[in-house]
Amino acid sequence: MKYIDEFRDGELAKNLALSIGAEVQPGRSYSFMEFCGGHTHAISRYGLSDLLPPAVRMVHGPGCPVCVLPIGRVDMAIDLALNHGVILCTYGDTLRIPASDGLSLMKAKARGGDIRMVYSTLDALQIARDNPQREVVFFAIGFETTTPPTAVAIQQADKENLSNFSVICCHVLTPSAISNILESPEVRQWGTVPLDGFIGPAHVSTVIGSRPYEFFAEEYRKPVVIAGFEPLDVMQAILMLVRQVNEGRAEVENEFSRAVSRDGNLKAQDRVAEVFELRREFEWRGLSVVPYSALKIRRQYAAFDAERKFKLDYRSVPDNKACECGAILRGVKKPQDCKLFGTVCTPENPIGSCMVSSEGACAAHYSYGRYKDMH
Amino acid sequence: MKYIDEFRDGELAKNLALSIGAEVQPGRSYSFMEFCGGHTHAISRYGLSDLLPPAVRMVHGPGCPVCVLPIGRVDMAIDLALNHGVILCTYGDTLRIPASDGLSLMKAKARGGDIRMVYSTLDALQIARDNPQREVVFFAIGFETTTPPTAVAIQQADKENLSNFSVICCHVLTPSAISNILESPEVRQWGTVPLDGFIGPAHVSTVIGSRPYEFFAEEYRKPVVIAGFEPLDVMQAILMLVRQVNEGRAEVENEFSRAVSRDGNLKAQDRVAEVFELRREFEWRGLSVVPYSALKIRRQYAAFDAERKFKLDYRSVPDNKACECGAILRGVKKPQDCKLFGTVCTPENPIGSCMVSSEGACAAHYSYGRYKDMH
Amino acid sequence: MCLAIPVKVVEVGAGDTAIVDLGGVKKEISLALLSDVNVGDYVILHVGYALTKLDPEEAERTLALFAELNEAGTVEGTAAS
Amino acid sequence: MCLAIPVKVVEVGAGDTAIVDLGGVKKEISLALLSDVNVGDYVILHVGYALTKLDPEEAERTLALFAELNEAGTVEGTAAS
Amino acid sequence: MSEAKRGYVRPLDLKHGRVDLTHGSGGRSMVQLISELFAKHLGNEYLGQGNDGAVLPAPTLEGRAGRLVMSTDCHVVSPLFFPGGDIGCLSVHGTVNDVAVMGATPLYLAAGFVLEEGFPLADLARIVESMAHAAAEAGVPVVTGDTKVVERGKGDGVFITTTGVGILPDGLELGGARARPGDAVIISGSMGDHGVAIMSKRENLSFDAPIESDTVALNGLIAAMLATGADLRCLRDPTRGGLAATLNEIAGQSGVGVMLHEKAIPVKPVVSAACEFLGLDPLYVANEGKLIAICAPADADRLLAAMRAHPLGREASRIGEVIVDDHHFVQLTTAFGGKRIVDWLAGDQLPRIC
Amino acid sequence: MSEAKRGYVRPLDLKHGRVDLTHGSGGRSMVQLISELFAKHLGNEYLGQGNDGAVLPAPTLEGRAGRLVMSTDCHVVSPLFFPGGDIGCLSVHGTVNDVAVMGATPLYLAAGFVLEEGFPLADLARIVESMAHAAAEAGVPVVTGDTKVVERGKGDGVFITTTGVGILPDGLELGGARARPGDAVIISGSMGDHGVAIMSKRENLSFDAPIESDTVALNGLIAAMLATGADLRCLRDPTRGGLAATLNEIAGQSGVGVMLHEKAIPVKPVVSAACEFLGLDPLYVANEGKLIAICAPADADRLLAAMRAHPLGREASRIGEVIVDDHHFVQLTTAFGGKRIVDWLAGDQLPRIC
Ligand code: SF4
Ligand code: SF4
Ligand SMILES: [Mg+2]
Ligand SMILES: [Mg+2]
Ligand SMILES: [Mg+2]
Ligand SMILES: [Mg+2]
Ligand SMILES: [Mg+2]
Ligand SMILES: [Mg+2]
Ligand SMILES: [Mg+2]
Ligand SMILES: [Mg+2]
Ligand SMILES: [Mg+2]
Ligand SMILES: [Mg+2]
Repeated sequence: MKYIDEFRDGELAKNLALSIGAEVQPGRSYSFMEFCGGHTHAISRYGLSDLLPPAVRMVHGPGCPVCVLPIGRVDMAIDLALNHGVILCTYGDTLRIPASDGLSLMKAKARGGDIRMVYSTLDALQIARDNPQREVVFFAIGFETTTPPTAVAIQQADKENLSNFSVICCHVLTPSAISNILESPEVRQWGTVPLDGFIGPAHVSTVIGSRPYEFFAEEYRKPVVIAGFEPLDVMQAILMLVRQVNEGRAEVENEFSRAVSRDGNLKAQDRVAEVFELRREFEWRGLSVVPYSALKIRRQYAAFDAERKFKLDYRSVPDNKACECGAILRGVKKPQDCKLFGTVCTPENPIGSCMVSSEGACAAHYSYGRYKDMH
Repeated sequence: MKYIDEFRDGELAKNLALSIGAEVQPGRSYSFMEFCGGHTHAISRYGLSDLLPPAVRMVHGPGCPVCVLPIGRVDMAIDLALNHGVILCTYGDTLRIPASDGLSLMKAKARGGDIRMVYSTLDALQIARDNPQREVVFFAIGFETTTPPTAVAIQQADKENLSNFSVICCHVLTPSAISNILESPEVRQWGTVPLDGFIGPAHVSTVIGSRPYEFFAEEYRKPVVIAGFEPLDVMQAILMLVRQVNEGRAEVENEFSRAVSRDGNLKAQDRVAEVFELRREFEWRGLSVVPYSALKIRRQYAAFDAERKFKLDYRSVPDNKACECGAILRGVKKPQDCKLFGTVCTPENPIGSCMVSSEGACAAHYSYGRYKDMH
Repeated sequence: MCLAIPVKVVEVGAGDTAIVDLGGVKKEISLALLSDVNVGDYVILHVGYALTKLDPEEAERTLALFAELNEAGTVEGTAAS
Repeated sequence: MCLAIPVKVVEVGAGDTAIVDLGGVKKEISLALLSDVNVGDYVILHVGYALTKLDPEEAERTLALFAELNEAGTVEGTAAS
Repeated sequence: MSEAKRGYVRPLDLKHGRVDLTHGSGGRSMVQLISELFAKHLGNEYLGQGNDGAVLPAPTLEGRAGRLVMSTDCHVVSPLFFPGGDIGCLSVHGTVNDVAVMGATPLYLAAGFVLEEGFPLADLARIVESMAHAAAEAGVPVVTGDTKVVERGKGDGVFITTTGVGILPDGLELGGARARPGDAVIISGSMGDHGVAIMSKRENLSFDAPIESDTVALNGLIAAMLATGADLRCLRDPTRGGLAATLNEIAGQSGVGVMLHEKAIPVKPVVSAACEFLGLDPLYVANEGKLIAICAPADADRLLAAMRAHPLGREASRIGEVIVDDHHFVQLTTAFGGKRIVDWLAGDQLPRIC
Repeated sequence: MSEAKRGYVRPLDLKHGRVDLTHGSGGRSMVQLISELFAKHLGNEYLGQGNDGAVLPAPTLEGRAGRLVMSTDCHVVSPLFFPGGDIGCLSVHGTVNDVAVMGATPLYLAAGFVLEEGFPLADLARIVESMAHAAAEAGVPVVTGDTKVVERGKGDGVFITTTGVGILPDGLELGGARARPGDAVIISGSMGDHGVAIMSKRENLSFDAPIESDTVALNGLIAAMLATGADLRCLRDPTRGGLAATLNEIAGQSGVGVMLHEKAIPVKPVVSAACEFLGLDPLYVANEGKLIAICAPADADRLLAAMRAHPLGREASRIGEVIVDDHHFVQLTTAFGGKRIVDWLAGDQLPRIC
């Protein structure tokens, strides 16, 4: 697979590992947050930590849309499916997120909810066309990467007058989450860790570009490297971060120059701007309520806003008290610090959302890295 | 079972058989038409012909609602189920009636029609209540016995404003059919047999009483005995008919005095009259078009008339040319006179309607009496 | 045609309904077509509706008819041949 | 997050659609978010939509970076311990 | 699964839980369902092997030579729970009986489950318990199994396919083709109980009948019958299509006719009554705990006596005889004194109004 | 049914006909379906017996003592027809393989069909023909069967449950609990072909991949492997849950760990690509014509050579070894150079976006 296999080359990995090892300064330690679950996944899936020197510590961030989706939002979707008789379309990732009353979308489906996995918003639109007598609701989750396809779908539904189609918008914003980690008042409650830099998600930046990170780099004096999701990309980003730290720089660098520009995809940004506007605040699982951290559907497209159409009220539901997802998402704790990890909380019976997506810090550690605690 | 078992007593049967044998006059033959399929069934089911003297010949009449239902009417029901998306409710008897294009309601169900067997019009009403968003059509067949329950259902739907309920009315009238056999112009086409008397259906008369038969008895000089459906009832009726013939009488006698009066059930008649009116003509399978031989729904209840509601046109469909149902229903031929009987036409693959209901002359002979032709 | 059976009314309910019994089998039916039905009555049941009451005396009378010996009562064999 | 892959455009269709290929697997995708896509281009595909084009020269450059030998290139064992 | 991994999993919620698609996915949820539900109730040394199939001792007949008998049945009964039983015990009885009527000793059962997404785990547990009880009572263990989950609307709660294996001693030949004119036709008890019990619980027929399904394993009764040494031609359980279908089948296979005597055929009054209500004939209604025996006439009385001495054959009755008939008809002399054909069922056995 | 009665019935309409409820009712329609479709294609001397089960010659091993092996699987695949196969041949292969991986020679199959009202008879005929072909190729006859029809909306076209019986010579002991540290882990070919072929035809995933299911009967390959005399510990076919689930199962049963080497695991490029599209891992994707062999290390090369000499094992590969591990983890050294756990699948294998 062109542009994939080359970036998974084990021989080059050895070379990069040597470079990193050579750059790391004796006695110094490096803590980098990979904001995005995709990087978490790559690190676990390819066993990257085995290749990194002990001085480099990778901290998993909150960049997994499934992990940060609060219970109350899943409850909304379940309510629509079970009590409003809608066809609820959703990406496969959300099906197992634990919600209230021991339910999940998968279990709500077993209880009779008409819940259908889709691969794309295009599929959800098609379901709406095919079922004119039914209400079809798309449960939209995701960061900036996944938002433009939702915008396209809403505009297309508008164009076609697909009045039975609507969207529960749960799209969230990467920069707000990073700010929150660095400065929100909750940091005091959860504590904080010294982070020496960030790996920024390449796919978010294909849309928003690298520019939005320039603020952090300057304001908080943290280096940021936007990196692809193949293992060599991640290693190269780490090498670039180590170099910035060593050199005292705090810049935005772009490892994924093959597809990320400073400005991103302006067409996609336009469509998002046409359909969505900032929410005043949004609850993130683990991060609590974060101001201006998510999008909502503009009044102009209100007819496609399931929250308005079905008069859904958001009800915040507290996480399980023992769950340390909040601290883990902020990088303050590790999965194995949670008392429930691997005993009560497992991928089959996730308690917190970090155990749901294979990109979640807890799930990734359970599925790919658990042996390290054991041996 | 009280009032059932006593009327199936084999010892009394022997006695009655002796009586009939004793009454039958040497050299004379007696042809009686049992109008009703119920009697046909009893004769076959209990092996009555083995108990009758050879001089008594029983001729099967057209009194089986399934057998006389023309293909075009079943086509209507199938059309509603397959092309109008209705829930079609029907008595179990109609499911296997052959219709156009090799279909039947059973096969239309296999092709996706939502066709549900009901035991009573009450069940059809309940299905309409339970599915307010669906059109529910009851496929109403039957003679005078079965008509009042349909009337009740329509009035009940009216009372409850069950606007998704309607009826395809195929209710037909016994006296018209008998008149037709005795005098219609088609008699010439089909030929006729000398009938010495009729056994009248008891259950029809629980509703309409015995009075409507007085006309025939007088007009055509044919004795009529209204009889129950247990085998002893049938034998007793035969005895009574033999006696009338012997004595040159042509009266209406009532063997089923335990439940039939001269006037019948006036309340039931009233409800029928409120809801239904005479059709100018109706096609009977085998009898062709018979004037004033069926009922239609009055204008007052037009909202519950599926023919009006769905703008259904009746399209007459000719029977298979080789099928002798017409002649058999008139008593001119016997099932075994039909070339298709037992070879191409069997209860699994009925060609004509007489092979569908186990009360049909062909089916009864196939299932219960076939061995007599073989041995 | 018109499968109908005599059943015994064992309970008269609200809204023109009754519970009937036949040989231990119970079923709810409609009395919409018949008035003055009482527990203990036998009615003729068709497609869930009572069509008429059954008159026990007439039933006895009919049964008695069946048992009437014909004149040739002692002659055998003519009937069942 | 945001599973996305580089795929090759093998056909540009009507209505903002294209057929893409990855290792012999073909799929129809939407080009609603991207202009000027031509057959032969590589695009980054996410949930059925092309998000951006991939620049082959930049990809080569990045790959070249990986291969750059560090100064301690001949020293073994520090990295993989 | 080893203890080390089992510790991670919370127990199945057998009270409120439902089958979902993960229970059929080949992952830990499936393993859990199998271990906490199926293995728990049905467990035995063979089922516990945990491999792709069960390794079983080769059947022996105390030195006599024998053959294998194998039979399979899919069980799709609705409702799943009915008076006198449920799909669980039914699926054991049905296959044990099919093996036993071949003259074989049923030894092992395999069970395959197709579960519908949404099916309550509590109901599933009841069904599996009932299977376990039936298997234990019949003395035939469930040695291997399989579970699949289908999406809601693509199944009907649960379907169970059971397959039985048994051993048949050489020299014992039973089969539908072996009936000869003159043979006695015997049934082990009343006809139609199962079918009527099921219909009494069908939503759309709502009637109330004090009748239970006769579902039961007949291998004990059959062993007692074989022990008489009577010259048996054929045993068969009259399930779908009832006595009528089964005898027509045998008549066709053997190229003979059958003459039955209605008076000799036991039918419970309540079954007769339910059939009157619905316009059905009890001879076509299914049984799940009865058998038909075709036997040399000289041995019929001895066989009948042995059957009546067994709790499951108390009402056994000689109901007719095999006759010569080129058309292979099953006929019946009615209680009323006439004769008629008891033909194959045409179409489905549906309640009628006329 | 005798000729006398058969004459009455018009042949099944295999072109336009559909399954309806009468085909499951125990009457003549059912008999017709069985004789004109099932018996016609699958027919053999055992299936033709027409009794409640099949009487089968007792398995022999040329004088050696042996044990029975029995295995059952329900097949509910969707779509029913997929590149490289269909539910018919799959249901034969699946059970033949489950018996064969026990080390047994598969001898007999039973097949139970649950048909949904409305299913086209033409499709059913294709499926049964395909079963017949698969059974003939594997040399394992379908000796007994059953058919039930469920109402539209209570099934999914057709489900097929097959049960296999085989004979296992005494002395040959294979099983998931017999892996020992040091043993070699071998697979017979590429992983994930079946699952990807199926997914490529799922409506909601519409992608187009030039890949066929690997569905095939492995008894021939296994016979060749056994003939080497290699010290085999365990054979298993990595079906649902793929290589990952199967090895986790074995690790748990044997109380060992497994270390795999990603580079040695053959995965077809198109399978890798499809998995990239869907966010899946090929190690969790189902196979229907591959096996895992755990073998004493000394014999691994010999075994591998024999496998590669067989048409179904040409791409056989030694992919890892059994290790000591109290946690019974399956681990993988990645092609990239790191190490990770290959855990049980959690939940269902669902396409992901993140
Ligand atoms: S292991 Fe589970 S409960 Fe603990 S932090 Fe992770 S998700 Fe929350
Ligand atoms: S046998 Fe069939 S075709 Fe012939 S008259 Fe009877 S119903 Fe008609
Ligand atoms: Mg297997
Ligand atoms: Mg069987
Ligand atoms: Mg059976
Ligand atoms: Mg299995
Ligand atoms: Mg269902
Ligand atoms: Mg049987
Ligand atoms: Mg199996
Ligand atoms: Mg298997
Ligand atoms: Mg069977
Ligand atoms: Mg379906």
